[in-house]
Amino acid sequence: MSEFLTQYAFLIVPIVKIVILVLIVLTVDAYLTWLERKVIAHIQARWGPYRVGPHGLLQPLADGVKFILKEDPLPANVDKATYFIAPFITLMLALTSLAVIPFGPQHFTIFGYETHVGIADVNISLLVLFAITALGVYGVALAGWASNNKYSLLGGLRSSAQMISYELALTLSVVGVLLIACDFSLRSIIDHQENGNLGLLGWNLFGFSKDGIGFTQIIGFFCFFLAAIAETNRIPFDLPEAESELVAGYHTEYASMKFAMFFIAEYTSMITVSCLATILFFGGWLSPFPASWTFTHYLPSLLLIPFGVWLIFDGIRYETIFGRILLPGVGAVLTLLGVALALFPVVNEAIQGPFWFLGKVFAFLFFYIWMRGTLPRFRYDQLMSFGWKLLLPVAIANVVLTSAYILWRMH
Amino acid sequence: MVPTNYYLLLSAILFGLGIVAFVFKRNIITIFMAIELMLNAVNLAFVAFSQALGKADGEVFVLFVIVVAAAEAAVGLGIIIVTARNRKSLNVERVDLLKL
Amino acid sequence: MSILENLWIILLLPLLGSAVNGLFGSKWPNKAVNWVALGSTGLSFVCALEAVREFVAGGEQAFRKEFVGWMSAGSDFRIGLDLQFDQLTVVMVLVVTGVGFLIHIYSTGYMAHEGGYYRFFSYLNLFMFFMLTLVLAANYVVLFVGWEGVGLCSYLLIGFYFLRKSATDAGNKAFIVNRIGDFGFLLGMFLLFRTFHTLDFNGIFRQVSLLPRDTLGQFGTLTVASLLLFMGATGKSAQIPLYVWLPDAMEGPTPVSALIHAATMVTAGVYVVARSHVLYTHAPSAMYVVAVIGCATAFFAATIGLVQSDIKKVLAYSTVSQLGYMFLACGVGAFGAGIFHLMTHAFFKALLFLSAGSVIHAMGGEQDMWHMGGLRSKITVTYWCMLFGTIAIAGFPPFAAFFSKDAILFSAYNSGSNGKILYAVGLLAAVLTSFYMFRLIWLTFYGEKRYDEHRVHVHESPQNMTIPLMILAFLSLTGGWIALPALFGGKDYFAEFLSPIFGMGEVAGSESMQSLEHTLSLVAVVAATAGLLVAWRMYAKGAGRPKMEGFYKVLYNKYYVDELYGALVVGPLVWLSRNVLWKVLDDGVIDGAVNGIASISSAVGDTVRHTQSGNTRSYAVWVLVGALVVFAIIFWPILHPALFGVVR
Amino acid sequence: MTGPVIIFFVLAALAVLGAVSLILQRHPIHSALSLIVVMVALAGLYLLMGAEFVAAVQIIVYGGAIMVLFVFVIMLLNAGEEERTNFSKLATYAGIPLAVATAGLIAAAIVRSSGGLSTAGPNGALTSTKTLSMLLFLDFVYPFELTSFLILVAILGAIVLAQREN
Repeated sequence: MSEFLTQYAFLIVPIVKIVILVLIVLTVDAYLTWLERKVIAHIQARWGPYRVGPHGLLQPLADGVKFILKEDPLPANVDKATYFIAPFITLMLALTSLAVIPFGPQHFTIFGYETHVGIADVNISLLVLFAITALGVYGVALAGWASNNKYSLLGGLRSSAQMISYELALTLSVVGVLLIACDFSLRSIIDHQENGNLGLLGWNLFGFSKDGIGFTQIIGFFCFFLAAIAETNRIPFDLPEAESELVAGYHTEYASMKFAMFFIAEYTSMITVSCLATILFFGGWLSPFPASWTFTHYLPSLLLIPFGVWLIFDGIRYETIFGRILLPGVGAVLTLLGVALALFPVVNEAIQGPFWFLGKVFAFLFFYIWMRGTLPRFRYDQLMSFGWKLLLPVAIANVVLTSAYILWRMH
Repeated sequence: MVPTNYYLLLSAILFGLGIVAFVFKRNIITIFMAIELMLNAVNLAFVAFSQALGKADGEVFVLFVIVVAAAEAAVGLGIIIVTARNRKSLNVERVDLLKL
Repeated sequence: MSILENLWIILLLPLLGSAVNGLFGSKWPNKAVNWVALGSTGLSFVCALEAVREFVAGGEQAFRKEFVGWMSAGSDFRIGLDLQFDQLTVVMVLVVTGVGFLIHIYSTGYMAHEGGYYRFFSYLNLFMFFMLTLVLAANYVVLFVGWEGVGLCSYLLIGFYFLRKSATDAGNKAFIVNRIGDFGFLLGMFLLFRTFHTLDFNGIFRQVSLLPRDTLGQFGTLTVASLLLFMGATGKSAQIPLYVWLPDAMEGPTPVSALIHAATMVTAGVYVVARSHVLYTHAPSAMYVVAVIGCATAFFAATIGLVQSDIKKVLAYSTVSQLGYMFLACGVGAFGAGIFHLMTHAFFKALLFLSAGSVIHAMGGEQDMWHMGGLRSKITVTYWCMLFGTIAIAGFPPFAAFFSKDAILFSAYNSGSNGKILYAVGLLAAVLTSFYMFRLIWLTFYGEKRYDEHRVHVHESPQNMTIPLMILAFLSLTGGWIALPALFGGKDYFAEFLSPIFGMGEVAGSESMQSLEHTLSLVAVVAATAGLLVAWRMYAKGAGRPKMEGFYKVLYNKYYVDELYGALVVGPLVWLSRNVLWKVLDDGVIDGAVNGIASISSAVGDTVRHTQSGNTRSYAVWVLVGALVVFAIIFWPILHPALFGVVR
Repeated sequence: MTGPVIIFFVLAALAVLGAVSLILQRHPIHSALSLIVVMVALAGLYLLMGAEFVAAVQIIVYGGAIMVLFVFVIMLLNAGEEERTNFSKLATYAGIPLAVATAGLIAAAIVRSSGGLSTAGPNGALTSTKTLSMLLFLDFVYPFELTSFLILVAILGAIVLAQREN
């Protein structure tokens, strides 16, 4: 048995990792929707989902069931093959892009197969990522075209134009980072940002570093983030699916599971982009504090325990019975987890990287939602001129500045 | 180890298919794609050679080819758009006057 | 710097003047044009004098220099801009520049009221340039350049009043007739080159002098070459049969007639014959032909001159006949005498023409002598100059022509078996000459007025016209005295001066010859007097215009030679050109070829155009074919075993 | 039959199929999709040979930009199925043989002339992006600059062509 495992570990382990990752990501997507609703609701002084489960925590579940159970009508004379392929392409690409993202620093060995946190560790992972993102257009464009509906077509056209336009800015904004890191591998980009006691100043965002070759990438970051939002068709760049103008844009004609695929893909790509931003500009899993401040390693516990405790006390006074049972339970689990971390340093050390990583990603996701709650939508021409006339030049300027500075430092 | 010849033969086949497409498609855009296909075949040969000879020059040439292809696509598609506007048809056999 | 070392200056000055006047003169006032024209000619005259001084100072060594290489082909064909300077050249250059300068001065007065003033002087200077090229040339090609150049200038100047059809016609006639002569000249040059592999004077003459002489009546290469050259000479110097252009050439302004058609250009033929005397002396038959033609022309032209009513025509025919004298001289081997007469003739004929010009100027453009008369009192200076010229040409001592003509006749008399005949004809011509010249005098200056006083206001010409006249009159009086001692047993300085070139003629200073010469000159004088008396008898008491009949009419119409040529040569030529060259050759062959090519290509295109269907897919296939061929060519070396393998 | 060879054949088959379907498909969009498949397959082959940067560029530029442009234009012009006209007799009859002949010629040339190459073929050694960039920016810098001019010209040309005259 074991030798079988050792023999085919190179096959088994990745598969297992993939399955796990996909499950996690899907769950996160689901609860991202919940979070989004909640946040926006509160921004708009509403309660948001409240009925299904305590604080509407089971709402995603209900949505999922609804998606599955809904009828899936096929519009008249659509281009069948394309119509079916499009959502798959979108979802597949969205998920694939996660494959190259490293979530933690650790390397560990299972059945003699040496692996790490994350699916694949390619040494051109950034390029791969961009490649996949580049292909992402087709899903949208084809969906829009295939479903034989003028609104969809317009949505498709818009999105393809938009994506091409912003891809340039996206790619160029990263060049600064590449110039500093001299490597396409995300992992080594992160490592390059580790500058011991400099802490968060060592991140590309601020661009301090031991060897002095580094330049603040704030400009690059903003270009990147804006372009990324456009790439993911999120507000304020969600013209492909502008309800007020195009019903629902390219996925007007899609229902139930196919629609869900687009939906999931969108949120997944949000996650991907957030991860990317984290890695490129915010030092990935690196702690913002100087390495010497070891006490900061207890931050997870310090967050978990109070939250857990609060959850317990808050949950006891919940309306429904179910709530009164569930919430304190969760609270207790979190509290115990925090305590455990505090007690077992090994686990604590192991958790540090993923903790910071996920923390930063969460922050970005929250920012996404926040923007959606805040900003109005661009007009199409504004969108284009913004992409071509502002983002692109600024990104180029960033490249020039960075390279000039680095040259100056090297000589 | 895959022998270089495999790659070269594949590129030859693709090139031939490209030619066939180039001659037999009537839609201007598709003909354009045929050209791209041929370019790709050539690129494959380039990379194969450069790998076989252990020199990276071939790959640099591939980059150049891609750049040129991009430029070509930009201009060509522009032309196609104009043609389609004026001729109301994408069929090359219907566009047989030496003026737009 | 010595002029001799830079002979080209003498050439260049007139060319410069011509260029300047021709390019900018149109905007300038006449004065400026005068300055340029006279300045350039005058300077070149001065340079010529200086060159002569150096030449004499240098012990009269013939100077020769190639200034710039021109063209070369094959092994031995090398032509450079070679100029030379020897005794013969001295005479010619002085005559050309000197007389030329005087005539320039004269022209400033004569042409003052004409249009195209700058054009006239530009042409005139250009002529000077070419004429000097001609006389300075050291090989036949450069000489030919000058030869053609003066032809061109003569054409331009004859047709100076190009609004008059007669003028342009005369110009064309001169040009075309000269072409015939030039054709012969060219052939002669080719033959010479083919024989001697050089066209350089010295080169040819050195080789020729080694060859044996042809005997009389034998036509060897030398003879043929000489005759061909002489054909050119007849053209340029208006000898039978090509003299017809010269009388018509009088259409040009009178100074032109004086300079080109009397003094300088027409003597070019004589110059060439004299220059190539080595050839001629080796070709007696050619010499004989020259002598005969010269003699014939002298007499023939004189007869025509007898009855002409146009004052310039008379002078024109007299020119022809005088040229005949010169050729006669050359023909009988007295080249020195020929050149001598050339010089004196240049003086008095220029004088006569200019005086005639002055008369015409006075008469307000009237040229018919029958409308003149009694001008003596009105234009005294002109009258005296004219009289000097007439006496000179008539050959009364001590005027110039007496000596030169005397020398010619003398050497003609002494030349071979037929010498007596030549002499007799020459003498007759002399009689006629003095007759028609004095006829001219009487008709013009004596008798009652035959013009309307109220229309024509007769007036003496301005100074800038009369002064050159006087100078020339002086020259035509004294021009011959250089040979004076020869008459009294002394030696002929002129002949001696030229002897390095021609060698002393057979004129030995023996007693018998001495006496013979005296008698002959006496006879000449008597003959001239006879002509004078006859003229006095007929015209002194002003006779009216005679009626046209019989021989008079024939003479008046110049023996109908022009009509003859018209019928024999021009007519057929025109017919041939129109009906064969134009209708058949041009329309049929040439145009046919062109149109044929056009139709062929259109037919080809008609068939080929089907490949250009405009169908992109077809084009694609063509591209494919091309690619296939290219691949085949590129891959052939590695492929053909493979293909054969497939085949096998 | 080692791993790489299997992968090669899979990808090669994919590429050829894509090319064939590019020819057979009647609708431009489908042809475009087939072509994308070919390109992705080729990218895979590049990776297999170890030319990872080229592979990435292949997908990013060809797949992500050029082909998107094609699809975009197809949508813009709303191109329908192509009509199979046969006005060109030449293409109809001479096309196939000539194409086959050309391909065959090249193939034959390759087969014959492979002596010079290492028959072992690409050893999958990675061409590091550094090497590539060194070549590109040192040895081939002038061609590189020229291409930039080319791009500029292309952009201008495209704009001039595509703008509606008014």
